[in-house]
Amino acid sequence: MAPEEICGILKSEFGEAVEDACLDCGRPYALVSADSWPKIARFLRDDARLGFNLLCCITSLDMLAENKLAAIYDVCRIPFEGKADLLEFVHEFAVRIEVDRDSPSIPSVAEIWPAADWHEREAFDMMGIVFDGHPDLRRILCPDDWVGYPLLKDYEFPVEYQGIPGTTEHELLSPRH
Amino acid sequence: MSWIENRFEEGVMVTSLDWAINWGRSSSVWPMTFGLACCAIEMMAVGASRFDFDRFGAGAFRAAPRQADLMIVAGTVTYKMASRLKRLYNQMAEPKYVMAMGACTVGGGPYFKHGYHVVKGVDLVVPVDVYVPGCPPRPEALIEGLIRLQDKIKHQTRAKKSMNTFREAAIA
Amino acid sequence: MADTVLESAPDLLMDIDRVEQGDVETEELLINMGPQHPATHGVLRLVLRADGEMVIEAVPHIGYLHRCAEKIGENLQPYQYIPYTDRMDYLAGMNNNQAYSIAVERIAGMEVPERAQYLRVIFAELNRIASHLVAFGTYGLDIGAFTAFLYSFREREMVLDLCEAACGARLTYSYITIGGVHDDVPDGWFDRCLEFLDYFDPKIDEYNQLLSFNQIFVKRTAKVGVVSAEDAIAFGLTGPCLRGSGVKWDLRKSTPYDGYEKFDFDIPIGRPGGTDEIPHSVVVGDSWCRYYVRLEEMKQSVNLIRQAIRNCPEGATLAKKNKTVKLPDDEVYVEIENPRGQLGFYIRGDGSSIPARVKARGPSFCNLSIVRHISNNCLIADVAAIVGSLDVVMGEVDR
Amino acid sequence: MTQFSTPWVERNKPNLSAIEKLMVGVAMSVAGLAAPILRRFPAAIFFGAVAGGVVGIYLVALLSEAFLGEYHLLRDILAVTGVSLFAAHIPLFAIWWERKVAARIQSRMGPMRVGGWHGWAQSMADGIKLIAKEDLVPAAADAALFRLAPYVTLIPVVIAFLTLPFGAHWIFRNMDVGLLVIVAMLGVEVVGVIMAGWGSNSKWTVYGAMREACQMVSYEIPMGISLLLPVLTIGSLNLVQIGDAQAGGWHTWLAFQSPFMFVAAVAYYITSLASCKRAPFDLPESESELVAGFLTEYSGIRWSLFFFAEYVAMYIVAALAVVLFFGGWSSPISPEWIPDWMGRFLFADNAAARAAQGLILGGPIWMVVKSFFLVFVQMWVRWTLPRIRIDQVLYSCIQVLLPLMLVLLIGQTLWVLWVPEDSLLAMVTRIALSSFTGLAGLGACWIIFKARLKKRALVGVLAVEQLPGA
Repeated sequence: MAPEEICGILKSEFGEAVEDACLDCGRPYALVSADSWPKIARFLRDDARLGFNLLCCITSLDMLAENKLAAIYDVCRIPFEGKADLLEFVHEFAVRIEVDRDSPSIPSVAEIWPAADWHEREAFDMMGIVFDGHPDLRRILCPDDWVGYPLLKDYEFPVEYQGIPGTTEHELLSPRH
Repeated sequence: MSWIENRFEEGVMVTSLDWAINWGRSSSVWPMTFGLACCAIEMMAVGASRFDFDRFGAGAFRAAPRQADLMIVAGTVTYKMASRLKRLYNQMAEPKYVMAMGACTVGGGPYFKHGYHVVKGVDLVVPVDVYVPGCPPRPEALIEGLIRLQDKIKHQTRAKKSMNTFREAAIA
Repeated sequence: MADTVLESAPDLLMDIDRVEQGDVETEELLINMGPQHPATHGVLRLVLRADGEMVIEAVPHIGYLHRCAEKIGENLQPYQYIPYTDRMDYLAGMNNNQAYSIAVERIAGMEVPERAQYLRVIFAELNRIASHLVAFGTYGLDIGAFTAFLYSFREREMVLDLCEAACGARLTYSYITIGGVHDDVPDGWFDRCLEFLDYFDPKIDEYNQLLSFNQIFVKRTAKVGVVSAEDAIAFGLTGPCLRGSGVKWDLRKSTPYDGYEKFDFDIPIGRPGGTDEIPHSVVVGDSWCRYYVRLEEMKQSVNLIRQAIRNCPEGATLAKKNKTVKLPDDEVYVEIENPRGQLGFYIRGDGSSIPARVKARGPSFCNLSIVRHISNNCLIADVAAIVGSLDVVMGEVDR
Repeated sequence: MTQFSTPWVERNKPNLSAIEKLMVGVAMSVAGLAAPILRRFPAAIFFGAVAGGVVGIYLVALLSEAFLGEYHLLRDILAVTGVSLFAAHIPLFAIWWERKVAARIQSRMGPMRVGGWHGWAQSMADGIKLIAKEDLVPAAADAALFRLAPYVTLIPVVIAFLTLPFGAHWIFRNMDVGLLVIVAMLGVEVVGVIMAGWGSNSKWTVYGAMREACQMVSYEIPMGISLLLPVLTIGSLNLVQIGDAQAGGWHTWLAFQSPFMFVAAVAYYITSLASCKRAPFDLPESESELVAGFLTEYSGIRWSLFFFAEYVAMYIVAALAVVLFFGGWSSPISPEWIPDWMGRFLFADNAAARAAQGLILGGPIWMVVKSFFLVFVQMWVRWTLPRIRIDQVLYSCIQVLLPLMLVLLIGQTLWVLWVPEDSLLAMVTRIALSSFTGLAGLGACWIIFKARLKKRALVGVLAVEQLPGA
């Protein structure tokens, strides 16, 4: 199924909630509002025409110039149990959600796709996006006492962590006066 | 240090004892299975058929730190791992040796500049005996590192050390 | 999952029922498995909640090898970033190079010469063999068969020799690069490769005799860690872990890249016990299936390399010798079939030569997330079997 | 001139009296003469000492038997010295051997450097290192249990040697309950393991100890029953009597006497693997699951004592299998097959003839060789098979082996009752089973021989030689 069709189905079903779409991008996506995202996600998974059963990836994006954070959900459909020819059912799509950089919060879809569990934790760890309703939203890669969200564009590197210096460059360790 | 270290006054002739113990220690350096990243694969290759660490008596990879003599830090040490690394080092029984394998453990390697979560050299965490550079080092380099370590062990002494012994070593 | 475990360890479950009736007072035990543990394949940490030998819950903790690959990606030019992709999934450097190169080629609109595509397929498949060999060997190690590990490394060294002849590196190749491959292969390399394939093909049957059909091995892995097809897709499992659950899904077939559509190969999937040579106690989606899919994939890879060598055309191997590539203000997400599953690269350009965002979707990251779900009510020894059968590489989980 | 002074301080010359000077001089000259030889020919000296010790013990034993028959104390001292020396050398040899066997199975070389020829001194280097290593007792451990456990493990297996015969007269105490003593001592060994696991106060070690306890209660019963079969056939618990009953050549070995005995021999071997914690039953120290099992917290000399115990126990269970099922110290050659011209010399009553008898008809050498062959099979199994899970160990021991052993016991009882030793059925069984085993052994030898010839084809050219240009 082509991205235009998928986007058409979403627009006809949810109307205003689908704010924008980019279909001639390198990767076609639909921009949806954060509030209606769980509904859309459930529709994407359960609808017979779409049936996106695999959540490939959640990419978090820092748009510093627009003061926004974005999360991009890549979904795709895997046919199984030999329902049809392999290539016929293949389609993939991306959904993009943009939130305010100061208070980033997106509803969690870990209930809908269990794969989202760790992806959302990673996005929280790296960018600080809070996923409401996530069962266990903790840091996943960095230690629990880590300061800051490393993949933000304005992140400052740590000078030391638990007594281990963050660099061995002489000038930075003992600045000249 | 273990129970036998520093039992003898300086000048007591312990060369034969030293020779025997150094021979034992250098001939049976048991590494700990402590693979962190890419270098761990090369460390496994060194233990495997073609390179065969066991030829040098160092093939008995021990999983428990208590029985290991050599900690080959094979791979990038991160801040999250650093405390565990230190703990494992403290759990090892004396005498213990550390080999920094690969560029990351020698000094941060390719992750030096932008790696906010990477320790810039394992010698910031535990003392290192032998550095083996490379990314990852070839198995031959690791074997060379082991032979260097064996040389180092062979020059240890059980007698109490003073500055003089260090001076002698420096001149020799 | 409980009923499948019931079949694998009936006696112990009966004991637990008795205990719950108040016969004996027991306490749960929290065990910290890892980050330094022989069965955790690097620096995975599992916190087990155990009742005696039974594991009630196994919670994976990751991040002990978080090497900031994504931060580095948005600070370096694409050509400079290629070596870092090697170090993500360090057992399959070629495939990682390929994924990133394809992503950059898509966003920058570059064409790859045909010979380069064939060489990419050859090296990607060689690396797949090398990676699956490590998976096979270390899985034997997890189950307690030491010798399989040595055999697999013996053959892996030969693959590494072939890669070394082409690019000079054993593990971190950076051979497949943006716009093709770095250099052409040396003279006589194809003959060497064919010689290796002739030697290697019968070795896979030897591995099967040694380990796959060993009764103890089958007893240890069959019906352990069963993942249904629905669960596998819901948790985002890909690669051999997904195919082990009986789903016929392979990006090389469904969305071919680098000319995979020109090759003729099968997708091995997990099959129930009793069919063909599969042992009777095996069910689709258990650890044994996931393991055996890898062995069958090695045969397919041998087949693919033979075809590629037969049909490889002459010509250029690199599109252009330009060391900077301008990335337009666009974004692209590319997934390819890595030995462990679908490795995805998201790249966003902003018109300069340095990408604004690089995101890698590690297949092991998703594969590992199912551990908590499938290692309930199994034995401690089964946790090692389950984690081993998922074949995670921590470099890619933590990136 | 000061800049030419040595940068180190001269050692003080000691002030010695004349007699002290003389003593130091003698000591220095002896050391000066001995040290170069010691360093240059360590292998020759070591093997010379071992060979000399063996020959010496053999000679003294012969002499003491001939001249000092009355003096039991002297004989006992000699025997204990010999047995403990032998027990001490088993691990020294077997650990090195195991590393070499493992290496050859895995197409490696194994230890090659230490001591020269094929790393023969590897275990000695390991031993010296382990003795000089820190003896670490964890702060949270139960120090008394922790320190005691290695000895509780080691001493019983050494005690088991006291009733283990090496030959009809080569036994320290020929007791009527010899078999029971050995089985009991092997059982006590387990207590040490459990003490070690509990005393270490670590979760992994407790798991190792509990697994050992589970394993012990499951394998000890089938093992005990399998030992009953030869006992009820011969009618004695005395190991010398059991061994002597099989001295009539290859076909008179107990394992070939009835189908029940043959199966019992195999079953005993399987349970003996479980008894000395060898793969595939090495659950108490399973490396991929429990780090190092009950040994996790041990370091240095105490850890090596556990290994001593393990390897000695390996030898003991193998030797027990040899005595009970595989002819003990007798060779496969029956005395009846010796031709007259040879028998005239062989059965003469002098020292040379007795030595020749020991070589041809049976003696301690045969016992040791056969036992080490079974130890070799244990190693072979270890480096081939994966590890069984704990519930499968319990299942196989209690639900498979135990009923099987009971059936075998009843079957053997009836066989002894109803089938006389010289009946046709007994003869046919004996010949069939012994020739089957013999042919299997010859076949294995043939495969090994062919494999050596076809090394390149089997392992592959690429594994044997490097590629051209590689």
